[in-house]
Amino acid sequence: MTTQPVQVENQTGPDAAKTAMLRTMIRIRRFEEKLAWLFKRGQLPGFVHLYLGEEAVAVGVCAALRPDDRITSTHRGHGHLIAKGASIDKMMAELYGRVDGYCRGKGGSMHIVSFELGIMGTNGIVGGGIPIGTGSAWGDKQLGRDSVTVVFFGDGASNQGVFFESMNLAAIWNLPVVFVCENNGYTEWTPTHELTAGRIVDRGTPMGIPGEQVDGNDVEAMRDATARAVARARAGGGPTLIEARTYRWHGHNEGEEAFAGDYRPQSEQDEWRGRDPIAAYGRTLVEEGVLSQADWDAIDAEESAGVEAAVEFAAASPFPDPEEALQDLFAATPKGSMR
Amino acid sequence: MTTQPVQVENQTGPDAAKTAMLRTMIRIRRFEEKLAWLFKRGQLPGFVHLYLGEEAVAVGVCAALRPDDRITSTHRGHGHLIAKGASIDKMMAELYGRVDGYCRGKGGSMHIVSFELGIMGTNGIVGGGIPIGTGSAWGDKQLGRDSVTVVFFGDGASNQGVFFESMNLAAIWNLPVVFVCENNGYTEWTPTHELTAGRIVDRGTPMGIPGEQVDGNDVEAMRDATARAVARARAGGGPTLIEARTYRWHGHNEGEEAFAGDYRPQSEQDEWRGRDPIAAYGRTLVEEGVLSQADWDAIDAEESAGVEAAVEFAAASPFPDPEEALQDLFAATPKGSMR
Amino acid sequence: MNATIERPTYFINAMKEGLHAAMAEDERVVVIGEDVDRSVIGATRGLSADFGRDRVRNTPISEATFVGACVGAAAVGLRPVVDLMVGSFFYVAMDQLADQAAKLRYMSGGQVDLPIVYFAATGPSGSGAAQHSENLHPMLMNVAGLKIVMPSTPYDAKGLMLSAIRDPNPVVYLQDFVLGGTKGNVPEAPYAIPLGVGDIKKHGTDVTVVAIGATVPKALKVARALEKDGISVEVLDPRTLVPLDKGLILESVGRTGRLVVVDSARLTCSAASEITAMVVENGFDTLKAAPQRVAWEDVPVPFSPPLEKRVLVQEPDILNAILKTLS
Amino acid sequence: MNATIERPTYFINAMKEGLHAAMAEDERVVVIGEDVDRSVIGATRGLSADFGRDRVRNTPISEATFVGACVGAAAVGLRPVVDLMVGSFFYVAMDQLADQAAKLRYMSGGQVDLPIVYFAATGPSGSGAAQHSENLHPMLMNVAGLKIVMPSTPYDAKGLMLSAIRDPNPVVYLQDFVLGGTKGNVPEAPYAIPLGVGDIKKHGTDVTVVAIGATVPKALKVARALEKDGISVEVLDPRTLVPLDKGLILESVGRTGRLVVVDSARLTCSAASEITAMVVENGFDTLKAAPQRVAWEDVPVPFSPPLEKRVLVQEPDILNAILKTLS
Ligand SMILES: Cc1ncc(C[n+]2csc(CCOP(=O)(O)OP(=O)(O)O)c2C)c(N)n1
Ligand SMILES: Cc1ncc(C[n+]2csc(CCOP(=O)(O)OP(=O)(O)O)c2C)c(N)n1
Ligand SMILES: [Mg+2]
Ligand SMILES: [Mg+2]
Repeated sequence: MTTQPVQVENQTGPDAAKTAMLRTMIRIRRFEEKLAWLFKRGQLPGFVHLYLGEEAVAVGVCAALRPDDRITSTHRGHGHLIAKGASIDKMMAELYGRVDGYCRGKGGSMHIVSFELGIMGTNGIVGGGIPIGTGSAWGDKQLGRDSVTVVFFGDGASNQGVFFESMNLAAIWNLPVVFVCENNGYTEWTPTHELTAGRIVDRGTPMGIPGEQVDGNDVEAMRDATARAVARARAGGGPTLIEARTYRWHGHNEGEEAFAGDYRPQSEQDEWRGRDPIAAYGRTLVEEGVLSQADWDAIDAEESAGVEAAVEFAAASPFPDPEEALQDLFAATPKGSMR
Repeated sequence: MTTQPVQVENQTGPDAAKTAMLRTMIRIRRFEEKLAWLFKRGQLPGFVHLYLGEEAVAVGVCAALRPDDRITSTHRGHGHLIAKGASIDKMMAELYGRVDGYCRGKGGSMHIVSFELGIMGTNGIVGGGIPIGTGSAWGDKQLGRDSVTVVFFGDGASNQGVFFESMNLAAIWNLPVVFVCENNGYTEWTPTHELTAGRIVDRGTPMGIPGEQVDGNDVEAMRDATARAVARARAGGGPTLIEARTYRWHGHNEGEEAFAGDYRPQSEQDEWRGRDPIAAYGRTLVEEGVLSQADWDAIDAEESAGVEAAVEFAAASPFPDPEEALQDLFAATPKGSMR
Repeated sequence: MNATIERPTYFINAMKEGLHAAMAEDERVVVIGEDVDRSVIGATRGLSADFGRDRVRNTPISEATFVGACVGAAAVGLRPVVDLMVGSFFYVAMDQLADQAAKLRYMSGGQVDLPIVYFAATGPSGSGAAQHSENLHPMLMNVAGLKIVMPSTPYDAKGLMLSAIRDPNPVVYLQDFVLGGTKGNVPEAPYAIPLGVGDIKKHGTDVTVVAIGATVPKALKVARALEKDGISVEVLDPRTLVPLDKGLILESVGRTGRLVVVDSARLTCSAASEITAMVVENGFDTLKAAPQRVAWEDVPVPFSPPLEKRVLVQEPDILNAILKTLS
Repeated sequence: MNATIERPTYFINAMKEGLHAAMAEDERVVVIGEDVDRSVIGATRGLSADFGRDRVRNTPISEATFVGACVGAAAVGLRPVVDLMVGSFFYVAMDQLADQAAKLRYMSGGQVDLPIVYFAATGPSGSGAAQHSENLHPMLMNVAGLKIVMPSTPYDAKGLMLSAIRDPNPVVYLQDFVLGGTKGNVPEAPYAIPLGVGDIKKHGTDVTVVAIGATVPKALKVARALEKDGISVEVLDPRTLVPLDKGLILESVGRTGRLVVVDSARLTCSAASEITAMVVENGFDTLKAAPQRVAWEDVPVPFSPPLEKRVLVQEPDILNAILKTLS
């Protein structure tokens, strides 16, 4: 079973929310570390792109969202999903290709979807989710709801045409969408600045879309910037672009050592590891008296246990019946008219 | 036969160049008027998009180019081609679908190509030529030439993703390309501002691409802005974006009256017709003493005659043999190695 | 299946009637596309007067994005109908169409319905030249996850439009360009023609001609001419290519023993190839002669009228193919 | 046609050797693509060390633009080779590939050569899931104007790469993902295998199996197993799908009288459908039994291993199809 956030004793309101953010970051961290471990042992089919080091982005962003808000995600999407409330049991089962996974094993890491949680899908195509999230924002607005969609994408994706097209559409239709670019400094194995002209945060400026560069390793800064953008969007103020500066600790994909070689200076890696968003936030919360070191340790232990439980859950789940492969292509019958 | 620019008596240097620009604008004007006439009479197969009223853009831009510079063009491309030196005989023959056309009748209005003149093609896909022109700039640079490519496109095309992608590629590879957006205020029948967020000229700014807004009805302003951009590109300074503000006198396509209705205020149309780039420039040249009214009239008469001759040339040219339809798909044999 | 009512209606207006009915019965149906308010081809012309600018929205020229935006919008409950204007423009949006819209439901394990209709005028229009004459149904048939509708009569155009919009899946609705201005009887009241059900447009006993889109009227003309020579041609219009009414086709060929497939697309990997292969695989023993495909030459569509004519399907091509199966 | 030399070489390295030879013989050959310097799949790995960063260029993730840029670059004399990395990513660039690169020469009346090679690792790779497992050769075969190469052995991979780069036309070179790590003998010196010439990988007399890409080794395995049962299977690898060696296929079926076509693509409108239709149209009288197609189920490729297995072509599927033609 997934560990549900257990409240630190006597916490309420803002303190509980802070603890919850720390807990979610830890959950992502332990989940991803486990995936790395499993991948090395050949337990995970397909590709895996890990989010380690970038946890504060997803958690900060999703802390500013309501359950009925939505996200679209990327190939590096596990963190986004966990932050948006996904069950790590069902995620792990999906990554194992089992029938209890979110997509009954059809999707895998790059196509995890949970519509009921507002998770419109990770995506195997770089930039592929940007129009889709722009569209869910449009759909919600058109249907009279006040939900907001956050579109996550990387610095590499910021060079795909659909990013600009979607910003333009969001601007002219005044859509409730927040574009969150996770700039981790690399597009696969190439430094971003070799491929990407200028500052990404400025790319919406000509279209009148406000941009904000945020320290992506500072979970509260991410939450606050997102909260501003979401409030604006919900109030009918249109789209915002947030550029979160962060860094991935692991390779582009697990197993890249086979060919990628040294493409990031050790000093750079060390520097960013020194800026661990979880360690920093934990320390802050202890200093602020929000929780004790013992609380922090307990949370970590709980989350570690939760990840082990998720592995057990996944391993115990059967593979889908092969004939399921032929299902789900089309929804069966037209539902007829609304009235 | 195409009328070759006949020199006004005693003209040299700059004056001759000015007269040549006036002449080329007039040639485009008379050519396009003839097309409108022919289209109404059912003489032209397919679609026709006319350039009437926008002549100063193409002529100003191409006046700043060398013969070995290149252009990519659009669905509204006749003006660009004539300005780049295309024979109106061969153009008219192509529009008639005849064997003496530039593409032996295979291309038509939206696919006229003359590689030897550096005309990389008009294009039926809005935005389609933008990557191609970015690529010819790259090819020339890579092959050690100092040719520059001008990419023509409309305000509507500025919402296609390839525009942004191409600007980014041109910026990071520092390519000798000049992006010339012809903003005529309309994307088909919709005012540009309803579809296009912000100012187009600013769209390259975040990528470090300088932008300049120019009066597209002022041929010398267009020539000068282009000359600056071309000089910069040729010297290795990279891409520039020029936004030419202009207006099309005719419909989006000939025959639109059938469905388009009134979509442009009469006052707006009158205003822009009052700003006729040819009349204005002719007056200026007469005032400057570059030519006399009689010279101007003579040029106009020559060009009108040239267009009539082009129609005769086209009408006299035979249709291609139907079996030619099966040729030209692939070049025959590999040319083997370079050495 | 054909209307007996006397109400001659243009194909393009029949489409519009289907669209109008769908918008009237379900307010979640919205129409977007470039200049859909004025509508160069015509299927959406005037809809904004009845349903407002909020439900009939002009888009920027950003096909990839507005095709993809409909995936997100449909997932949250909207029922977008998208006018792509010209079939060739699907290329610009191919990832969002083939890799996102077509796959999201399947990849998600069936979590969501994606009721979207993508329509366009497709195929040659008379010197539209290479980039405005494409018919993409063969490639889209290979995608899986897109239903594909390609009607040949105004009657079918209306009924299939309503079904396409009511369908909970992404449907590509292809209006063969040259059919837009053809006329046929169309009942005024809304009616739905189910997707996946073909229609025999003319019964016959000697040879089955499966014809698609604009080739149907051509095939019918040839069939009627051959009647005088005592040759009885059955003309079968699948109407939807996905799902394909394989049963009807096999049943017909089972009766006639001869097959000609006429497609308005380049030959290689065409729907003609698919239907031919499907029939020989499943009905080989019923075939009395080699089946024949009639389709475009394998080149882009050229501009000049005599060249275009050489490349596209002409009535004599259909005639010769029929005669070949009978010789 | 096969090498007799003993020099076991990985498929992916054979591709690289072809690429290396082409770059060495013609300095206008340049390689671009995302991370081509490090090369996740491997065909371009290390080339920058020999030819410099100017001729081996990493691109931004802007497939439409860099695919299209090669059209302009080739038109002015460059010979670009483009690594699209994964076949599915062609969707993103489909307009520039199918509507520009494929058509420009034809539309211009043959004014220009466009020597471009677009290559990618394609097809399933083992739980790559829906958006990383596509094989686009069926749709690209329908386009006209693109040559399509899909080798099955390291020997062919090298020789066809050199020919593809020397060819004055846009060539799509598809490396079936799962073949990358297979080994075979490859001569060290450069050699070219002409486009449009198929290869009989195993001679046989009872049935012709036309197999494509990664299905060739599968078909060979089945063929060898059947040998023991006294069934003589001919395995024919077209190697290039455009141009297709129709003569060789028809000649083989003419001898065996039986046809199975195995394709690593969804069945509908696949190359298997095309080849089947082509054979029945031209060689109907030589057929002793219904031809059989073996291809993927018509769904996106699912992630979970047992689901993926269910959808893709397995050896028993090939075996059963062969037996069906013999029963
Ligand atoms: C259209 C497309 N092109 C290329 C790829 C291969 N690819 C996967 S992730 C990636 C890099 C993405 O970089 P970025 O957007 O910065 O995200 P990050 O991996 O750094 O989180 C690439 C090139 C892809 N999946 N889709
Ligand atoms: C990809 C694509 N989408 C749509 C069209 C249809 N179309 C042709 S011209 C045009 C408007 C172009 O507007 P703009 O770029 O401003 O050029 P203008 O016609 O004003 O010169 C449109 C939508 C097309 N040809 N290609
Ligand atoms: Mg990155
Ligand atoms: Mg315009």
